[in-house]
Amino acid sequence: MNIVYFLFAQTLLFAIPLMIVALGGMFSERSGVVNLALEGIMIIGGFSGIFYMNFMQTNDIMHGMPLLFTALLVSAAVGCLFSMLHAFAAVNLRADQTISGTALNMLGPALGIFIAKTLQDGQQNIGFTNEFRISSVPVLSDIPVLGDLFFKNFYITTFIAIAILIISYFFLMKTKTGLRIRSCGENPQAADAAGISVYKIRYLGVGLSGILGGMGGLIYILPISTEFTCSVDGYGFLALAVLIFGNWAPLRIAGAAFFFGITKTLAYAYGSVPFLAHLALPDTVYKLIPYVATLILLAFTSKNSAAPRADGVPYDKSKR
Amino acid sequence: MKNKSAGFFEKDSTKSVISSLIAILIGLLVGLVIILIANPADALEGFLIMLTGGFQEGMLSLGDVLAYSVPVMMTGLSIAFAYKTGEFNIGVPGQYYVGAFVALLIGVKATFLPDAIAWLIAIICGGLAGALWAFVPGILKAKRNVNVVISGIMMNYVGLLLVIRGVKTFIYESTGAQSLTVSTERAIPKFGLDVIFEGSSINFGFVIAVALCIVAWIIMNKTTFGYELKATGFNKDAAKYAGMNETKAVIMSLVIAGLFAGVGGAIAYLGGTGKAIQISEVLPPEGFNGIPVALLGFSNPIGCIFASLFIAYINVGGNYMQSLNIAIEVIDIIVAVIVYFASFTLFIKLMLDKFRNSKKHKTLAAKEGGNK
Amino acid sequence: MDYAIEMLNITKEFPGIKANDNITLQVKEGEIHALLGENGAGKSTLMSILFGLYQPDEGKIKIHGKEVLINDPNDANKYKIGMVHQHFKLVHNFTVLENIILGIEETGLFGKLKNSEARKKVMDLSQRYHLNVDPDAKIEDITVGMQQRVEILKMLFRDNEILIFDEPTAVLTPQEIDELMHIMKELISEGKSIIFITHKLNEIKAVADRCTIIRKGRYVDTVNVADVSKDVLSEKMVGHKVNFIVDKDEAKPTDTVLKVDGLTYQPKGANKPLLNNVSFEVKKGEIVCIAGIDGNGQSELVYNISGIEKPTAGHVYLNGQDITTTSIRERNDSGMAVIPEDRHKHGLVLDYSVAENMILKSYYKPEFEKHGFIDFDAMNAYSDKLIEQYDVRSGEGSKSIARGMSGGNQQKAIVAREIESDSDLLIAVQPTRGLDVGAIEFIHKQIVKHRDSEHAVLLVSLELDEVITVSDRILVMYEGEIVADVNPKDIDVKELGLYMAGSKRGIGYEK
Amino acid sequence: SGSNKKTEIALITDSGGINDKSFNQSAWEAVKEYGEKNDKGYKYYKPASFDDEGYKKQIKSAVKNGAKIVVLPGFKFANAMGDIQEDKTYKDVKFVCIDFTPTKKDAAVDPAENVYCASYKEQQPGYLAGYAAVKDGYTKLGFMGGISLPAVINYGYGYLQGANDAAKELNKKITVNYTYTGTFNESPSIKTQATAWYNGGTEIIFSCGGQICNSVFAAAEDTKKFSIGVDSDQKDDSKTVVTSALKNVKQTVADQITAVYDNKFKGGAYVLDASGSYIGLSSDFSRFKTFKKADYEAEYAKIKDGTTKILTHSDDESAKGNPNKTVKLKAALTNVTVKFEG
Ligand SMILES: Nc1ncnc2c1ncn2[C@@H]1O[C@H](COP(=O)(O)OP(=O)(O)OP(=O)(O)O)[C@@H](O)[C@H]1O
Ligand SMILES: Nc1ncnc2c1ncn2[C@@H]1O[C@H](COP(=O)(O)OP(=O)(O)OP(=O)(O)O)[C@@H](O)[C@H]1O
Ligand SMILES: [Mg+2]
Ligand SMILES: [Mg+2]
Repeated sequence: MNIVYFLFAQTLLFAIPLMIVALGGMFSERSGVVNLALEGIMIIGGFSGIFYMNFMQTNDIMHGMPLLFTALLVSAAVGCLFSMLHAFAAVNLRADQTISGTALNMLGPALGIFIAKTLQDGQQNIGFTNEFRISSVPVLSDIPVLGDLFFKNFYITTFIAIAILIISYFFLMKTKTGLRIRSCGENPQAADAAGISVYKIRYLGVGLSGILGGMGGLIYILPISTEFTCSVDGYGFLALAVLIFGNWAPLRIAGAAFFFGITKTLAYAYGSVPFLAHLALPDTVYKLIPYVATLILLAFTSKNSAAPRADGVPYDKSKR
Repeated sequence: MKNKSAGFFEKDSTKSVISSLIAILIGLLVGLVIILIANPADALEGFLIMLTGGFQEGMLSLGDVLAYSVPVMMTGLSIAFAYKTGEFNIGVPGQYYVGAFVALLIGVKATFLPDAIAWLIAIICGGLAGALWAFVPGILKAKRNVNVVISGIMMNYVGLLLVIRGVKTFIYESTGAQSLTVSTERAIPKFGLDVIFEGSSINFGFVIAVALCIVAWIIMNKTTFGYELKATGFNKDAAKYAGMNETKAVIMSLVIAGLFAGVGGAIAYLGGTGKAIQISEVLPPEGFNGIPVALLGFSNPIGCIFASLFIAYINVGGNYMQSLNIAIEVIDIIVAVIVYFASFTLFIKLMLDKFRNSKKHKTLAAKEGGNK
Repeated sequence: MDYAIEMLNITKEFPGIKANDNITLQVKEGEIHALLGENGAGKSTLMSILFGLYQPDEGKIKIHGKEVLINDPNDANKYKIGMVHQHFKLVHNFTVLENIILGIEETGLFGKLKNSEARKKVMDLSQRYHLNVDPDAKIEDITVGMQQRVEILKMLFRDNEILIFDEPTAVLTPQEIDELMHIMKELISEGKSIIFITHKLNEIKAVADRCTIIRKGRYVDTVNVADVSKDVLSEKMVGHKVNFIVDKDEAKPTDTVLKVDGLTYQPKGANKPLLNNVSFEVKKGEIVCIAGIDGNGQSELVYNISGIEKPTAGHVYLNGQDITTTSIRERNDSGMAVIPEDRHKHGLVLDYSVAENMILKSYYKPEFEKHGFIDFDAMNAYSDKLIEQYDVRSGEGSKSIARGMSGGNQQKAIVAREIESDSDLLIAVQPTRGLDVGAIEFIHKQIVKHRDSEHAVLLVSLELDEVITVSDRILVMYEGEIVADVNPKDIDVKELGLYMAGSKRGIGYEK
Repeated sequence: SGSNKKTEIALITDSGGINDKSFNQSAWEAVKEYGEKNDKGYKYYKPASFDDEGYKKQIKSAVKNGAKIVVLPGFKFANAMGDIQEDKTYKDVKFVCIDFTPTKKDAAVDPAENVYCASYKEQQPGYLAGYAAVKDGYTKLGFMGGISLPAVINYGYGYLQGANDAAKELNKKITVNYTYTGTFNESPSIKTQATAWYNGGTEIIFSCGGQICNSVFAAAEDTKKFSIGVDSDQKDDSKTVVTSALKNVKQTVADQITAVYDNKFKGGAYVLDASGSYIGLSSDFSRFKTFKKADYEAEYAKIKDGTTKILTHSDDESAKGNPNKTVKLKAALTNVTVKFEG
């Protein structure tokens, strides 16, 4: 049983940031703006959150949960601000969204490293102390099975992410604003004729991707390191893949993120799964599993992909 | 009203170039402002070094600019080529890397090949390896409708892991945990370029890269094959309806794009500069750096030549800027800003039109006023 | 006089064109006011201004005598103006109900949609006007006629008093048109006012009280419909007399060119065949028309003949050769030309120039290809010739990008390309859809000319007038089957409608 | 970065950068400390391309900018140094090479007199770490190397032999999980692998590869297990760090810079080991349960006088770092079972 808990916890490690960031991308793309910039947004979000954390910790101003929550807010705010660059280009100037997304992907790390180096005398890494892991919740952790799965040795960010998933689903599929976001991604002319401001909705969509992408950057780095090097190791692009894999729908995105998380976990923890360890294959084979499995799965599931119809198409009021 | 200069300024390509220049100008300005904020004392000197760095040491620096432009010229060309047919070839890093690996394998191990042609065969095989790598997303797209972005990302990691495995198995240099490197005898020859650009790392690969860009341009714009590819890129359904084989076009455009990326990898590692494939699980940055090149070059193969030269130029300049206290990441910021403003092309063109029209109106009004 | 709407001296300029030039439109309360004009005359533009989608450069709008500013559709809604757009404004993967409430949603806790009241209102309205819509059906699953009813419901749901119908009948069957007219009259009787745009003069005669005619963006006249004849209307519209009758001689069919034998087509996942054992022939020198209500298998029939889809059973022969499994390219090469139904999707590469589009199906032939390279001089010369011959109008001739041309001219370019390929068989699918009378006349002439020069023509059309005037033989399709083979001379529109609706089958086609 | 004075002390990084938690970082700390204390201009440079040509150009341009001392941390510079030292233009510049001696076309050559080359016997601190861990009661060990470089392999082999010798003394059987992560950067994957080990019973992991320690330490903290640091004393990076296997690059660089300014610099190839103060374990023994400083010193002495012999990478290069395929080593490990993942 222990191994199950362990694999579950590790799966979360990969799946949670991927899911949050992909959900962010979902809002942007469902509103009609392709967001290639997730990697850049994650980096700038992670950077600002860790930078803030570093400041608070080294100056002994704030610690623990309050620090974590405020840091998440900082990441979200900066991610949102950063994504506005993309929104402005994509919405107001009807720019090629691939280009402005790429620009942001370059700008994120460059800006982060530049600021870090300038302020820290050539040092680009920003350290932080991980004081956020909760080893067990009284009462709750005693619940059989669930207690071990969820309430021991976990990060509160896992629950935040699950809450975000539920809220995202509810927001996109059940609320008025969600309906409007979806209409702008499918048929902005129809939305416009219904009296909806396509521009505002798209700003909202991109802004949400900035908020979730920024938070995702921080959530990514917290459990796996003790410093931030202005890199998220391609997870922004993987999140993009998860978004496509998840067919732009919240629950399927969660499924895709978990699929990827599980295969990634098995690729690195095969040693503790007796069946896999027994195969005694070269580690490259295990490491290939997530990517090859995804490719194979995609080959069988892509026939009816549900990309939003107006995804990536600049909205021009005067175009019919 | 229709004089010659007006015609020139109305041409779409002219407007594109003007809007690119505006983007570059804005990028440089932003860069200057950032340096001024970060280090006012060194700012102007640093900025000047960056702008003139490509000539800092004369022909040597210039030769380096040309040499450094090659990998990104090829990865940029790869992205541009696929982009013209409607696909975003994000799988370039993987294609570049397998190309590099196969080329090195041949350069180092295929000793039965005479030195004089080993490099050429290695480049060709590197290109084919890249093509093979792009074939997978191509066929998955054509036959199973798999989004090229996601399959490209997956193939990048598959390529990376396999290349590392391959290096460890076949061409391992254990004291450095990297691949063996190609000896100078078997490296791409310089054919006198080292005399012109003394001391620089340039070799004949630069000529090959430029030639490939030109060939790509000709294929795109002059041949029936290019006509098919572009038609498919613009409108798959119409291409199919007109009897074109749109599946083949998608696969071919990606395969050719992969070939360019593979050749890029091959040239980069066959230069005899001691460049080796590292055993670290990080995708080669040249792959992603091709994206801005393609975008700055308007996905035009000839545009890629200039865009890659520009980026190489300010990177060389940026490297010299290290003598001052300015973090060289400012170069990346500048390039990012330029790419960002390059996305405004449409807007800048509209502005250009407006500006011209209002000038027209003004001159007209002035004339009428004069007549009264 | 009490006007519901007054649009006074409206001017609106688009880059390169004055779409509206000092147009005035006055609509009385409780009337159906027709708006007539050629393609591109500026009707849709004028209405979009009224609906708040565009802002006029000059002019003002009064509602019930009070001047108003309409900045966006929300304002229009405030003044109770509703619009059924020429190109429907529906979200394809939303339900009917979601489309109707979009923009004026009721919400409960946390912004959650509250649809129960809306659903009730929709059901009530649907019943009252006999619209028969299912609020939970997805738009992509319902017919075009049904989609239009959703658009009408959208207006009714918003309690609009001023209703704009922009070419609502272009996509409807005769029966559906009748129903629509009925609904419109009912709405008027409740005191609503309607602006009705159509190219079809008999529809105007049938329902409209008054009619405003515009031409090339300018106001021409407003008339009482009862006082003028169709001829006068059309003359005012195009500026000269129009000939509605297609001049053509008796057909003299000779050899069989196309033979369709037992064609059956059932795509994966469909629970019944979309084409069921279809057999017919088309001979040299005749125009055979496939008539039918939209969605009865006409598109699928063309896809199967032209090679886009592969049939489940049956055969297609061209000049006696079995081409059932050959590629599209081979079919073209062995003598098939197609004017596709959707000109933007299948007919043109909109980002190519006119010249490049002209060789879309022949670029690889020796005339245009030299050692793998395109002979641009030959291409341009050929294109210039066709442009001249078919009067394709565009800014820069062969060099113009197709996207920038008007629909009618895009269509002419396709017609030119396909007819000039000099293929034995020409398949023309709705070749005049949405075009004005002038353009229609021209295209019809070309098709007849093509027939007369020893070619076979298969025409697929939803327009009954076209079906009857152009064809030599009519095959009616209903639910994937041919249900009648009739001579246009022996039949009138009413009867054709019965075949099309499936309530009658022709001789030799009994069940 | 650095000061505004004329740059006399230059450091050139390889692709790792000055935050690599390894030789670049240690060397840079030495440069920086010296520069600040003695008011000398100092700076680090990042080459435009990471190949022999790129390194050479960067060395030249550093000298052009005024460098009198050039610090080159890492074996990547070997070929570049081989060419540079032949160039008489640079005969007045002093070079401090860490972890390598110059080569010409991959064949070793003697360093010139203006070139100081330090290499370390990493197997010795590795040995001490393994010995200490087992002596302290740990029976399930782990070794995570970054990339299978000779230096990393030597740490690992030493670690295994130290563990083995201690196990023999205690008459115990020990298991060691052993892998190279393939990168020097932190990542979720490494954390997962480390956590998997800890979960499978591993009690202590020797993290031997730059920034991968970020992930290994995070895993140790999560599972409340222990770790061993590398190169510099990492006890402040995580409470789980019991000790660190040291290779005092910082000290080396600092000594050589001082030597230059004191005119005592002397080129040549130097192998630094237990006989100097350049290798060992960290001086703080408080995180051990039972292992005492005295035990350590006894073991250290045995290494120093050569009683303890340690096999290294160069005893069987073809194994590419797989201890199970290294015949001699395999035979020597009587009390240790190595579970190799790779
Ligand atoms: N958004 C736009 N941008 C540029 N030109 C436009 C735009 N909308 C309409 N036009 C042009 O303005 C003119 C009037 O167009 P409009 O759609 O109002 O015509 P219409 O009378 O509705 O024609 P139809 O009968 O074909 O629907 C046409 O020439 C059209 O090409
Ligand atoms: N892709 C298409 N394929 C077939 N018919 C179309 C297509 N697009 C539009 N139409 C029909 O053509 C008619 C006019 O379309 P549109 O308003 O776009 O043309 P336009 O710009 O007014 O051109 P023109 O003035 O030459 O007719 C509409 O009634 C519509 O049903
Ligand atoms: Mg129109
Ligand atoms: Mg219209």
